[in-house]
Amino acid sequence: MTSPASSPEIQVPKAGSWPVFGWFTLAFMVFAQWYAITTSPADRDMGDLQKILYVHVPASWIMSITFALVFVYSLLYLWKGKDSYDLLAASSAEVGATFVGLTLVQGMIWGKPTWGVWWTWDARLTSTLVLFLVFVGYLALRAFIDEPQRRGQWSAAVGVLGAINVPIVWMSVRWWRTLHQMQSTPQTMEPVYRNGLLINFLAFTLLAVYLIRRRYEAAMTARAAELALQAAALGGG
Amino acid sequence: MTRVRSQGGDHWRRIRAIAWKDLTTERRSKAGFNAVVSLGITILVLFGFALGPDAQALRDAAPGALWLAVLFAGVLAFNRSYQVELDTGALEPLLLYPGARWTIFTGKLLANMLFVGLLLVIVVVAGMVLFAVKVPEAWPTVIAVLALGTIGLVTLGTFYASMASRSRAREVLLPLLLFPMLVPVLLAAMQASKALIGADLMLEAGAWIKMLIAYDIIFVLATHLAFEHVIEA
Amino acid sequence: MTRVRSQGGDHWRRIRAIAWKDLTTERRSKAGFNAVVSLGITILVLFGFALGPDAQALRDAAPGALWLAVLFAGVLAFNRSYQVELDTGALEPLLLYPGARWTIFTGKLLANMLFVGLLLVIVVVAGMVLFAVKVPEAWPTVIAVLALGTIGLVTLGTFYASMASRSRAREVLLPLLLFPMLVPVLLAAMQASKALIGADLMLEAGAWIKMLIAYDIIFVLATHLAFEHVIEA
Amino acid sequence: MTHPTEDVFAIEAQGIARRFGARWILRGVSLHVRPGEVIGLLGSNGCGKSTLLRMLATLLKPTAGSAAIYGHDVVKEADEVRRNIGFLAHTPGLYDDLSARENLEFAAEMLGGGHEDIDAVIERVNLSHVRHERVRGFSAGMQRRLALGRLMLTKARVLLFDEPYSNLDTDGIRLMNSIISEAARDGGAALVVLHELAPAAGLLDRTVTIRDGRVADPTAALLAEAELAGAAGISVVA
Amino acid sequence: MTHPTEDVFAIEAQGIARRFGARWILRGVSLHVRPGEVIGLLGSNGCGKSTLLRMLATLLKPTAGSAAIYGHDVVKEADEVRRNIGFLAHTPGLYDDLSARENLEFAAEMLGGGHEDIDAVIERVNLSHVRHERVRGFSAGMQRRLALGRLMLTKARVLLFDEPYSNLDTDGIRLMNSIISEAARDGGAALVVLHELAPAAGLLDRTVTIRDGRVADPTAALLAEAELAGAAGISVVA
Ligand code: HEM
Ligand SMILES: Nc1ncnc2c1ncn2[C@@H]1O[C@H](COP(=O)(O)OP(=O)(O)OP(=O)(O)O)[C@@H](O)[C@H]1O
Ligand SMILES: Nc1ncnc2c1ncn2[C@@H]1O[C@H](COP(=O)(O)OP(=O)(O)OP(=O)(O)O)[C@@H](O)[C@H]1O
Ligand SMILES: [Mg+2]
Ligand SMILES: [Mg+2]
Repeated sequence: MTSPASSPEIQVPKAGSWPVFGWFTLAFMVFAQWYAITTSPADRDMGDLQKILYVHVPASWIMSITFALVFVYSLLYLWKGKDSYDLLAASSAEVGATFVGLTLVQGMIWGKPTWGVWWTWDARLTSTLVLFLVFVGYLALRAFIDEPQRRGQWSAAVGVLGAINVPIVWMSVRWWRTLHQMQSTPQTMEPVYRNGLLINFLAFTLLAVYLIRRRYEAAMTARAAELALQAAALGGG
Repeated sequence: MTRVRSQGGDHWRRIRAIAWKDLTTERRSKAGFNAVVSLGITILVLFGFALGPDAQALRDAAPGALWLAVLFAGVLAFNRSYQVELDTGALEPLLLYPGARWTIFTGKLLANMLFVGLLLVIVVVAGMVLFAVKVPEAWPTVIAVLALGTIGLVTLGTFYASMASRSRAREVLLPLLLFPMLVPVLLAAMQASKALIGADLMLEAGAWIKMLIAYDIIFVLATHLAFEHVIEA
Repeated sequence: MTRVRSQGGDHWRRIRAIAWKDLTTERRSKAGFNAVVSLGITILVLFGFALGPDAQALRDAAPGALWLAVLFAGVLAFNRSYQVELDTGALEPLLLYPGARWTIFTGKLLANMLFVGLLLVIVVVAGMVLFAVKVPEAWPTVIAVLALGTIGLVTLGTFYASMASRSRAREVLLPLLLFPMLVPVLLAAMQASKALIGADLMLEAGAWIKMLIAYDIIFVLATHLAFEHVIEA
Repeated sequence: MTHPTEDVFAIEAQGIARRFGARWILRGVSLHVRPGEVIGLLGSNGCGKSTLLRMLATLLKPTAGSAAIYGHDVVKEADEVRRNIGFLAHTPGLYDDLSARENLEFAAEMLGGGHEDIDAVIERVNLSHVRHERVRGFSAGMQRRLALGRLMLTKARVLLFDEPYSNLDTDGIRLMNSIISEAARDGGAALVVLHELAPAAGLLDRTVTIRDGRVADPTAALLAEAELAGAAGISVVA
Repeated sequence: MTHPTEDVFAIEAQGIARRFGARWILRGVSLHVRPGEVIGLLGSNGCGKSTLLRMLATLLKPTAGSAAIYGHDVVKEADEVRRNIGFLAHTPGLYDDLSARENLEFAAEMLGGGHEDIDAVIERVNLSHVRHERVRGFSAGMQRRLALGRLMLTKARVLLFDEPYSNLDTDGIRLMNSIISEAARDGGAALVVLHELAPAAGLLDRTVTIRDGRVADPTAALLAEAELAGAAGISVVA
């Protein structure tokens, strides 16, 4: 039998010890949160509200990772054309969009009691929102295209261009803000908070890796099932 | 088929043919350009109503309103540029011509550049009248800013339209993909215009202009490289 | 063909069938609604950038920006509603069904009303967050104003789309026809919203609301009467 | 189906004419089709066959002349005409995002009829296996079959077909022919635009040829038919 | 036109397959067409004929299997394949707002050829009288003729036709047949999708029938042809 033109070989990824990894990640996250919350003193201005920091900042950190992943996998897909890269990029984007969404919501929940408004046109907030919208565009495109090959090619192009735009958005929004008056931004970190934050960075990174991996497994399994169908169709009567 | 071809000449021929065809069909569809221009001005007027009767507030918002009007009106042109291929199934024959595919993109880019450039000129003049903005002293720089902004807008718009127009939700998908990507270009163009109109520090405008140039170069290159993958799929 | 028909029942059946069909195709195109909502929010963000980072200026412009965002995003829905007939030449069979033509219009109107109504709710909530607008005390009246504005917008939009979508320049023509006609409804809705949000004199809002009601009644009736002529041509 | 009175023409066109811009496409076509008849409409590309059908179907207004379906004028009594005609155009005119069955359900609602016949119709046009699939992925012939199914729901008496055989396979052609002859048998009539007589062999009562915007005289029409048969290397079975 | 080496197939498909969503339309079609051959491609509605043509024309990528045009792989050497194939699809794919001549001029520019042949081609497809009119108002058959004219400009060797006779009148059918046989005579080849053999009588070297996503065995194909001829009430002239 000749090999398919688009995907020479599809390796059905095994769940392997990933579920164990998942449980470990969960346990580690609980520990990290507990550690961070108990070791940090109540903030001078914000009181215990400050504890949102430990979900908020790591969540925003995940955003950067996932955007980088979308960029890398999209390029790889355009170059090699392997389905797995497309699905990895898509999985990263989904996880990324979720975390950016979380960052936004947490930030707004945090902002209301701290700043008195849900939203302010601060540089960091605004650029986060714009990047979120770029992610939304990427996912909307995927939703609107049925043909897998076309979906892969197009979303890869959108993913690469979107990622190129990230630093430019960042810069432009900051200039836009700072050229006028500066809004009250969160004060810089004190060491007491730092350890709790670092350990949560690690926990969230593990979580992102886990989620992307499982999402990817699901997508690949679906793809592989289709290919099995192909084998049946070509081989049988 | 033994045919001696000069690669460069061939490319240029194709680019010209595409641009000519797009502009001709656009011109023939009578109301095309006039309608887009009228729409741009209509949007300006709507902004005028929305921002209330305060003259100073209007003047302050003018660069933003101008660019948004061009953006909203221009978006329509991009989809039209592929619509003409899709309405009658002409995209397939187009893809069947042998030769480099990026020339299709360049041709459409040129046509759209002319279209949106003209639109911009008219909307800007109308906007200056409506919002009582004076001709700034640094007007050559303002023109450069406008040109740079147009390049960024048209490049990304033409590129994304090549996908959006072939999807199920063309009208929605194009702005949805395009607008967030254009935030830097909009901000740069608006801020540069603002700085220049307000006879502000040239320094400030300078930084924005540099950014616009970088943005334009990056995206013109990236879209040309990516187009082949996109149009084929 | 001897068939005993209850006129009213038949009309309602047709209206329901059209509305169902429009909503179903819209829902099937998966992210259709989500995409339009995201676009509405994207437009709000663009307004945020255009009107500068100054919080007070933003708050003042909020009602205008909100209505414009709904308008720009909503316009896409209107054209889509006829696009579905035109893409596949389904309009001819539709016109060949015997019976009153205005039911086609009413059906599409209902579907669009639901679509734009939902869009409005979400965009308004997002806008209040982004532009730091507080929930006004007279919120029931604000909701009434929004509803009245939506009726006017959707009625005219659905009507004009029936012509625009069949012209070659559909994407451009619809807003071009629609926006100037909507100026009164937009002004009224914006002023009423502004007055109410600013906890302004109820009197002022009251006058605008009366005007909105008159506008809605006139246009719902007029479009229903005119539709038969428009769709036939 | 009720039987029509026999003294009225199913289709009657009197000097019907149509101009596009400055060009006259039809210059006065007169046509009389009796109930029970199946007429073939011939003519070279661009002679105005589709235009004639669209005028009879009330989709296009004549520039001059008049036409009536069972005595109802196509301009003045358009609604009554629409109750009586079924039109199968070049394009199928289906909703891509509805399934085959949903498309017919919609048609039934718009026609004010029930949903009982739908499954039978789908069975008849041989689309049962894809009844719940969206029309978007249907091939050209499958779409034409579904459009034919919609036509069957209308219970129209006068059927207008614009090149009905294109895209259809042998089985589809057979189906099309049986539907046309059933309609005629029940006191209806059919006007069928075609370029080749072969698929409609044995079906047509007579043919009408359009040439230079008018109905060509019968001898010319006969010659055209002979030429047609000769060109394709076939012999028409009478 | 240069003469190809005779030891390479004009069209060679090896177990080519295509899936849409989860449905397999073609399950492995193998096809060998020698230079000089004209092949008819038969099959019922929705069996995947258009899909096969689109894959050969590089417009659609095969899900599995491979195909080559004069030895050039349709996926890996797409550009070389495009130099060699001409494809006449269901839809004409013309620009409505350009005139007939302008449409061909555009095609000539895109092909890198001169404008000398254009008038001759327009003459040949019998559109001289409307050469400067916009395509928007053209009838279905006129548009198909113009698309055929564009195909003639390409000087392609392998021609793919998807139901070429639909919408064409007798004269058009004759023109189409002469173009197909000329192409084959000059060492090219043609693959013609059709539902009726009549218009192509005397033209085809052999037919291939697709059934259940595969090439049906020759006996089945013969039966299909007989059935086809029988159903339409015609006798095929050998
Ligand atoms: C919608 C609202 C918000 C969004 C979108 C948002 C977004 C972000 C992002 C993207 C980062 C990471 C930046 C980086 O890596 O340099 C961040 C960091 C941070 N955010 Fe927020 N944020 C929001 C609201 C808030 C609020 C209300 C507070 C506290 C009052 C806050 C406090 C912080 C702190 C302390 C950091 C980390 C410290 C730093 O890097 O300077 N954020 N936020
Ligand atoms: N883009 C698509 N998406 C999903 N399904 C498709 C698509 N294109 C074709 N199909 C399916 O593939 C099958 C074959 O379609 P194709 O157009 O090749 O048929 P065909 O043999 O040309 O039929 P016809 O004689 O009716 O033109 C059909 O069942 C159709 O539903
Ligand atoms: N909307 C229109 N605008 C301008 N001209 C038109 C329009 N519709 C049709 N025509 C012209 O009318 C003539 C007849 O067109 P029509 O479609 O009726 O031809 P036809 O007999 O059906 O041809 P075919 O066999 O090719 O389908 C053509 O010359 C065409 O150019
Ligand atoms: Mg016709
Ligand atoms: Mg086909």
